[in-house]
Amino acid sequence: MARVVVDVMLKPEILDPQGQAVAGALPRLGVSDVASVRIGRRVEIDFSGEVDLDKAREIADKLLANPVIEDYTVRVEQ
Amino acid sequence: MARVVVDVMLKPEILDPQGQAVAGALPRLGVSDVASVRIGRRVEIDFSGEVDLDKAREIADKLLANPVIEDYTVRVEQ
Amino acid sequence: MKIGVVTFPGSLDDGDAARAARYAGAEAVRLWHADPELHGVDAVVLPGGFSYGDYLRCGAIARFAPVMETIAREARDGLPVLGICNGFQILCEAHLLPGALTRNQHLHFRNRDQRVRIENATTAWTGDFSAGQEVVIPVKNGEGCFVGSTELLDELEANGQIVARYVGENPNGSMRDIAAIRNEAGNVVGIMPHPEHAVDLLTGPSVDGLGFFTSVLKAITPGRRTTTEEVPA
Amino acid sequence: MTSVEIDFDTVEQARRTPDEEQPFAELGLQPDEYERIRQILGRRPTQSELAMYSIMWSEHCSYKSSKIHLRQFGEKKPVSERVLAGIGENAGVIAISDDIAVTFKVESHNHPSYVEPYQGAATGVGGIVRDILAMGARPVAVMDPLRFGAADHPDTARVLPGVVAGVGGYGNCLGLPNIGGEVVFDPCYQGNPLVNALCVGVLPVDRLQRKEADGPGNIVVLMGAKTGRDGIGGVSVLASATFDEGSEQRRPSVQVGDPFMEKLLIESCLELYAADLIVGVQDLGGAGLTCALTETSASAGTGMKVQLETVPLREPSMSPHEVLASESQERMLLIVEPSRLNAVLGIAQLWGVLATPIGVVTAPEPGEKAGRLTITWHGETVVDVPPGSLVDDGPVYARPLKEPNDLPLLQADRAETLPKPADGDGLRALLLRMIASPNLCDKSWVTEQYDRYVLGNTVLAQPEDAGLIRIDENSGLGVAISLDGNARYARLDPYAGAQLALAEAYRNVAVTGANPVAVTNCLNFGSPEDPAVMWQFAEAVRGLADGCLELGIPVTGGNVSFYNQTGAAAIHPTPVVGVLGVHDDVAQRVPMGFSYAGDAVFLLGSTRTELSGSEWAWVEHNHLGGTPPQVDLPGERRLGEALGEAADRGLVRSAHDLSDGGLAQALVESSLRRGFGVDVELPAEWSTGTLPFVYLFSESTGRALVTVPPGHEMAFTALCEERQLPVTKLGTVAAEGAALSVQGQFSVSLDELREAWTGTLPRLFGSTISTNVVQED
Ligand SMILES: Nc1ncnc2c1ncn2[C@@H]1O[C@H](COP(=O)(O)OP(=O)(O)O)[C@@H](O)[C@H]1O
Ligand SMILES: [Mg+2]
Repeated sequence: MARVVVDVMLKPEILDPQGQAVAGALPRLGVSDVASVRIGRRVEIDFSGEVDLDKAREIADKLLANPVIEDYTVRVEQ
Repeated sequence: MARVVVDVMLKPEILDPQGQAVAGALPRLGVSDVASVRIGRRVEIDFSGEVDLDKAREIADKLLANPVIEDYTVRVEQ
Repeated sequence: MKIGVVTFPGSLDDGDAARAARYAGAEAVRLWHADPELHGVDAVVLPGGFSYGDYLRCGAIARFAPVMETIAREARDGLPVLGICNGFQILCEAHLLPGALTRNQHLHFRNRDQRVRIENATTAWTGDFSAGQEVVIPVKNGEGCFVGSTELLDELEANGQIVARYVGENPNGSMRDIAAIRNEAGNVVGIMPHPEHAVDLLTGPSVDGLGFFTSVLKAITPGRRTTTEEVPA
Repeated sequence: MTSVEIDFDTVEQARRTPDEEQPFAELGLQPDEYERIRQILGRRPTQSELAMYSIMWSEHCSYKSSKIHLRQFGEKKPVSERVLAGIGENAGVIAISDDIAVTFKVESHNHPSYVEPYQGAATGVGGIVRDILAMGARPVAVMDPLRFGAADHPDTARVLPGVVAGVGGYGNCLGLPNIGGEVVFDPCYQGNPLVNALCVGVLPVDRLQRKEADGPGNIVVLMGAKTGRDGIGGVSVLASATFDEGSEQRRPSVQVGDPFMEKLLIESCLELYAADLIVGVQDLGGAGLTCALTETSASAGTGMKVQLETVPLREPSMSPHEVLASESQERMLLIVEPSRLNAVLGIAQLWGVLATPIGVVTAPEPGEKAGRLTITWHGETVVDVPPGSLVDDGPVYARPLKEPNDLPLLQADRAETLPKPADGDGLRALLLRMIASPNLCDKSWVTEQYDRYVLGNTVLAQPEDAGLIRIDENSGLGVAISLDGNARYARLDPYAGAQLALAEAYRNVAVTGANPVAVTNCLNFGSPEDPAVMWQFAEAVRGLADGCLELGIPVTGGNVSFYNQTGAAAIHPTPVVGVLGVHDDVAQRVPMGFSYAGDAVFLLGSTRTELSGSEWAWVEHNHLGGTPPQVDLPGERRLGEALGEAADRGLVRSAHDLSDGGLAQALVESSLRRGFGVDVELPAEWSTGTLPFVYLFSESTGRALVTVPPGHEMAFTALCEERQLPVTKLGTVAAEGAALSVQGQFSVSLDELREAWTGTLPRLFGSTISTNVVQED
């Protein structure tokens, strides 16, 4: 079994209301030195046989991320 | 500026309907050798000064993850 | 009798909860998330909505509001607390109720009139029902799927902590069809469907929701919660 | 500051370098338009000014192609004392009692919703809500007329679920009940879905807000979200790449919405209004700050001095023209007296919303009629313009009009000649196919994703004919709204098509017992540069204006969306019309469903053989041709008045309007609503050959299906006859769980009907994940 991890994050120029909300809540936990929080998705894909990185890239591009607003990275997990 | 990444995933025993839905859509992309897909959150925390890993762990534990259903890992990004 | 209704930034059904409390004969008192004071209320409702946008996890941020600290303390002392939908999520996040509420299995927000069976009529909020009674109350949520370990679920069953279950189609995939649970003492109840939207036939599918609010009025001892400086003359 | 350090264009630089080439064409400006700008300014525009003119003079903001036609809404306006604000304001405002007013408007967000269905639809809702908020009103409900390509096309499986989730995601999170809308499928929308959104709000009459930036010395405050690079180029073809060839990063024209921020913005604005703390307010939507700054100052005849670098930015590297063009969501512009500034900032802070003074209102120079808008960026002047020149002096076109070449042939190809079923078995099978077809089937899969209960004032919502909300808990005063449009009718005859949309919305409001009083509209068309499209547009506007005059209800606002086409193929002309009615006591509302066995069932209005453009012709024969059903506005008026009086007198138990799918569809919907069967006998003159089919499926207008409790039949028929309203007794409501039976023809159990009616959308869209990229077939 082999795992591919796809990280999908909003492009840097796109508003991230989730991250903003978390950043806004930090002072109440006594945290004041955080400059920014961004929240995205982490997707773990377990292949039953060999890892197929090209396939994983296609899945990321077509299904997991919307390239209009999101960037993604695909990597094999060790 | 220094970045800490917190990955939050549902515990293995908790059902992940989103991951299942993605897995269910894969055959339409011609992918048949994926055993499972799990979807979680990736949180990027940028500290304005030094990275404070303990603080990050506390944020993860109290706010970013719900320990009843989720596991998390915290690491400094290179 | 005063029922407090908390407004967090992003609370939406707070006005409806206050209206339901009034219909039941109580005085509704609006509580503000940033104010730790409970202003002498006899019971508290955490209303539905999307507190703080529900962006991270539903209820995760609201749990840290100043008012929640007071509510958590008083709840341990017996203050009746009802969390509806988002309020239920907040109660779980604050560990005042066990388990967690997760994304609906079908991944959609769902709003429909739902048949629900009251399983436990001994809580502060369900005394006016009888166990086994079926009622119709709207559900409307995107993350209403209750989950917990098998041990937890067994324990909830054994202790009579399952307060209500969905009848017919389960609207969100909730384990063991759980629609509402209570804490061990029975003063804190979390419910996914919205009783405050079933208090008037003009605007709701039934008046079955009113029972939650009338129940609590019978369960509370007037004045018990007033702090010294607020004792009425 | 020495000029060496400046990497942005300034007025001074523009004076020094009059011949610098500017990318006006890339920004969508014509050479003569660019020349006009140079004339107005007496020099070349700066980069920021050019950006501002190009946006404000774009079709979307200037209405340059539609203006000369839209004037008819004013010229042919029926007299109404209710209208407190009309066309030209952010939204029309209608008094519904001595002290309460409502405001409503519908807008489009079509193109963004094709690119990113979720966010496109979500920000569409957010935008219209801010328009309503800007009038001083608390938003209280939303509606969403939607059009998609063929239901079984793979790209519809990408677009529809995203759009629906986006409408719900934003509206639900704002706490606004969704009380109605439309879901229509047609291949003409394949590459160009229509996402229209309506919002309705309520305000005390004396709290109506103005957008005028009055009072020199007053402070200009920007409130809400930080400004980012999102949406630049959303309105015009402005893309930062054309300014900055070096770092050619394509900026997205889709914005991401933050409904939580909008909710906070709503609450803080309402507190500001209640405390009477502001002089003026304007929402930021298309064209962002550019539009808000110029419209508020131009409408007051004042000027402004704005320090643009004080605008809180999400991305510090933004240049001034980007700040001015950004369409970041969830922002409002306030005009505040200096003595009130602290109070205003305090309220914003209470709700955790940013509020920043960015400038000051200025008086016109002595001898000048209007002030100037000057904008500086770190001390350098980057904009110095007469604001009126952006708002009012944009180009106006009388574009060529030409009836589409294919129209005569299309109209000659009538559906009335198509083969029709002539026996009961055939009718029964047809009925089951029709109610399962995508346009006629149950829409719960969509509408269950919307919160209808929040705020506790929803008296009627989908699938009822109109949404009805209670406005005043004490008196029971409420408003009903319906939005309708039939693009096939409009394709066959745009003048009649617009009137038919109006008639249907009017009827839908009337059947609930409400009194229709005002109209809004969203005109979705292809390219105005195509004379055939422009003709369709002109005809539709003329039809709507004439229709409103005849019905006595004014158009109070609306929106035009052009360029809805894929390549050379335009969508069918799609005028979507919204009618708002007043209900004096919502407790007297009339729902659509049968609810008592034994009630008499009546059909009001006349049935003719009208099948062209019908749902039957489309579903069974894939046919579109002929001329649409006859428009009878006086008949609609009589029907509305009769229903209103019958409701007041408590003579009717239910009423349901007839439209797509005709009588057959109405019978099924009224039966399934509460699970009561119905026994129908067709009138003798309609009982032979293919006539039963025609009676059941014709789409003649001006009709409604009504049930009357025993004992009221005489009073009811007398009331109709007094008004010369044709009334036909069809039969009686049968028992709960019984069947729908048409005597001598067929009978179908409610279970079988329900299965056919409810199965379609879950089957098509039940699987929840689809790809993100556009799917061709
Ligand atoms: N089809 C129409 N019918 C009537 N009024 C319209 C129509 N289209 C636009 N308007 C009016 O023109 C004005 C400007 O429209 P728009 O630019 O959409 O407003 P906003 O800037 O508030 O979004 C508004 O008052 C609007 O009501
Ligand atoms: Mg506006």
